[in-house]
Amino acid sequence: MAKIKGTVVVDTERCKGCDLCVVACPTDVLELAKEVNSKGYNYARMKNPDECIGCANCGYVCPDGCITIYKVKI
Amino acid sequence: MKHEIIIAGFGGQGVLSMGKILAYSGLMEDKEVAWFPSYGPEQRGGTANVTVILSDDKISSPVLHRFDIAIILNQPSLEKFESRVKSGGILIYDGNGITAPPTRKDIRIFHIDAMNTAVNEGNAKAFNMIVLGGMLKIEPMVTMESVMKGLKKSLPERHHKLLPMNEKAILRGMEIIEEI
Amino acid sequence: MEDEVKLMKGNEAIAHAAIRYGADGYFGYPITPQSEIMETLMDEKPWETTGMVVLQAESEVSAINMVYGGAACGKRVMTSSSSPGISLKQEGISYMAGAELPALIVNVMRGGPGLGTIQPSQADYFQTVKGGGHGDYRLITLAPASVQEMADHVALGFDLAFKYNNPAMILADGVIGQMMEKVILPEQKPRKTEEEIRKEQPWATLGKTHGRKPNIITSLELDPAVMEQNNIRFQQKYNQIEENEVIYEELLCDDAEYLIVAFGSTARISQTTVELARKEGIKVGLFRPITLWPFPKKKLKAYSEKVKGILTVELNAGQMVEDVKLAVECKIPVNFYGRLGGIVPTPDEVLDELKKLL
Amino acid sequence: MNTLEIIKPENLVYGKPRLMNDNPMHYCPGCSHGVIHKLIAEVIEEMGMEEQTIGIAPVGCAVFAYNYLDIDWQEAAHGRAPALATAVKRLNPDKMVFTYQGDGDLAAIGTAETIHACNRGENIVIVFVNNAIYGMTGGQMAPTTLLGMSTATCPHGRNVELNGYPLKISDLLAQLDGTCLVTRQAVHTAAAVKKAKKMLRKAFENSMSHKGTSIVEFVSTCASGWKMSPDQSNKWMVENMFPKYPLGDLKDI
Repeated sequence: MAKIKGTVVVDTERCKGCDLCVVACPTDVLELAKEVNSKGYNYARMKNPDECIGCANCGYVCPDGCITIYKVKI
Repeated sequence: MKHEIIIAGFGGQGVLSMGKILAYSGLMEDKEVAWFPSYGPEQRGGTANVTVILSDDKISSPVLHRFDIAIILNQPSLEKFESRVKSGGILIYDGNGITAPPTRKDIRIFHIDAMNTAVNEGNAKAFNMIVLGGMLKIEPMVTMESVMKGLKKSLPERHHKLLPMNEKAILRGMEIIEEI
Repeated sequence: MEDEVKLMKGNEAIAHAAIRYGADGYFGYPITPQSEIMETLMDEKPWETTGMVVLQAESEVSAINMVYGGAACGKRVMTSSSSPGISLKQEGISYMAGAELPALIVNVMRGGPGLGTIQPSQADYFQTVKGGGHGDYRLITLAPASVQEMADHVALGFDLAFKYNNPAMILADGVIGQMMEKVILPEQKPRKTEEEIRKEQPWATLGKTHGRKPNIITSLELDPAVMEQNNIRFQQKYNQIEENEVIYEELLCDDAEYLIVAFGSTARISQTTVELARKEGIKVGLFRPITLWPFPKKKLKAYSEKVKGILTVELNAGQMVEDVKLAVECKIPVNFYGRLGGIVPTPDEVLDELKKLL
Repeated sequence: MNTLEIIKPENLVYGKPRLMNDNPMHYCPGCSHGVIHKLIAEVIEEMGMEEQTIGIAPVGCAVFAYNYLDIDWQEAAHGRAPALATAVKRLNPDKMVFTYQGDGDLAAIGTAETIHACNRGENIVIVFVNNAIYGMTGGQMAPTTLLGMSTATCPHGRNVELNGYPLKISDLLAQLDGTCLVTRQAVHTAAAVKKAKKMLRKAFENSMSHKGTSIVEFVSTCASGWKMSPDQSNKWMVENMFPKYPLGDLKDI
């Protein structure tokens, strides 16, 4: 059975750490980093990359357009 | 040659359009012309007046204090303008609505029974053309041909059928004007 | 016949001249004594001939902002109003000055302040040449004194506005707007095509074509350092206009011992005053600024060496007289005569005032 | 298969629209404006209209919208965007013209311009961002502020006697014969975003087929003004804003 695997790339400098992507993710892939970017925001990053299904919900709700989503069928 | 004229009466009497036709007539003879109306919120009733200047030379001020000819169509206008006719000038008035006729001795005064004539002849709307005709009789500053051309210019196309009636009224005015 | 002599009101001349200039749009709101401008345009239906848009807006505020929108597209757009309506338009005029947009605004002045009267006045002189809206800006100001000039100043105003990317105003009054005189209208010019506008006004917002940066029309700049530079650039532009675009008319000034300085309708009235005075042997000339901003201050300064005194005649409580005094640097007496609230003086009245000065 | 192997152009699902440039947006974290900007960029891109589109920016938080989308823009005086758009569209009927306005710009100072542009049926799109507060000036009361909601100028909560009622201006605009589409959307979930985009596209298409004025209201959040986290703001919006401003099409003809 084909499995869908996705991944996200966060433009961490553009990210303002609003957390909306974290909330929107159905598979709990994302979190806000402890570290901050040059503007002082805790940017979003993947904590469970293996769980990503490439649904792009995070991207849709991201106000700053800093998330790019890819997916493949394996 | 220059004619500085004031036409004054109630709004709705055709004061402004009489002035307009006179101005257009001057235009037909390649004269310099100016037409400067009093303007206000009232379209009917109230007082209205218009200054018309016909001249062979360029016209300076359109705003004047003294006039060669005053055409007076109501009492308030008579009170306002009688004193502003140049000495030796002309005052023409329609007695209808005039309670205290003009008294100056140093000007020529004419009476024209235009309103009664217009009403009696079933043509109240041509009242102002009767008055215009009267003035042209006394002071033929433009030819009848120019007046008819001017009338045609100033009337919208849809009213051109009224031209003969207007011509008749002008000629009638020439008949009935009388010096006092 | 294109050069046919016509008889019309100043307001009507503005409308016809706008169509013939190839104006793209007129946006207005009725107010006495200038409503004939939009009435004439609506009657002429230029959208069926030249394609000119004519729209009655819901307010003067909206109308001037429609002008802003059209001007930002590089289009030849205009509005007209009278004093109270012009006050409402000051917001948009300031924004256009700030965004460096060309447009033509017509003010057929009436007496104020407030709702005032509908009779003629020149009391918006200060408002027009000293500011009006907020910020350091200048409005190119033309003062027509005849129906012919009402027509001619449409082209002049648009041309200057587009030469300097700055709004221009025709500052007339109820006399010039309402009177009828002979006028020869200019020949019909075609409206600019989009290609021409893109070439001549490369800043126009007509859609970002491939390869160029987005065009952004704005007067906003939060960085004070940049905003100061913008202002300096504006001032340089204004200096250029003052250097190059002054227009005035002189009547019998050559041998004059006295000058009457007047604009618009009062210049016409004063012209007769000069004629009457000359008959009495008084050597007086008429100096008529046609551009009120830029003001012909150099020329007037030159006259301060030649004449004994100046009488400024205005339909206000003394506004242009201040600029005349500044121009002559108080070297000669500058007197003022004006009527207020919609009263228009007669030539005789001005003559009496002139005689007091002698 | 590791992450790096997936990141290839052919596997792209979603990313920042091309028309949205790299300028960092000045909006606060979690602000709805960003998502709405993206949607506009996507729709213009998908319609292939980027060279034909003129946007009119408001006064308010979105005053700098022109810095973020690579199209031609005009910056309007406060509330006057529909007047500008009227002229732009009438002078250029083949262009796509939209205004982007907040609740103060559209429903307070610009009410006359809004209503009359809609009533004339100008063939423009009005994007209306309603977050019930003035963000730019620091959280003052908007015409759409809910009763009881506190802001800097109604610190004790909006009170009818003092401030009148929240203005449901989209309902009013739907009554006008000039409007062809009046819809109320939100962007708090991925599903809502997709639905909103569909209606936005319809609005832009209406403007090009000269059907009349289309208004897309976005019931939105203002995390800073509301003094909540972005996520809390979304929840508060669902609980408090949606009952007063229910999502859905008010008019679609």
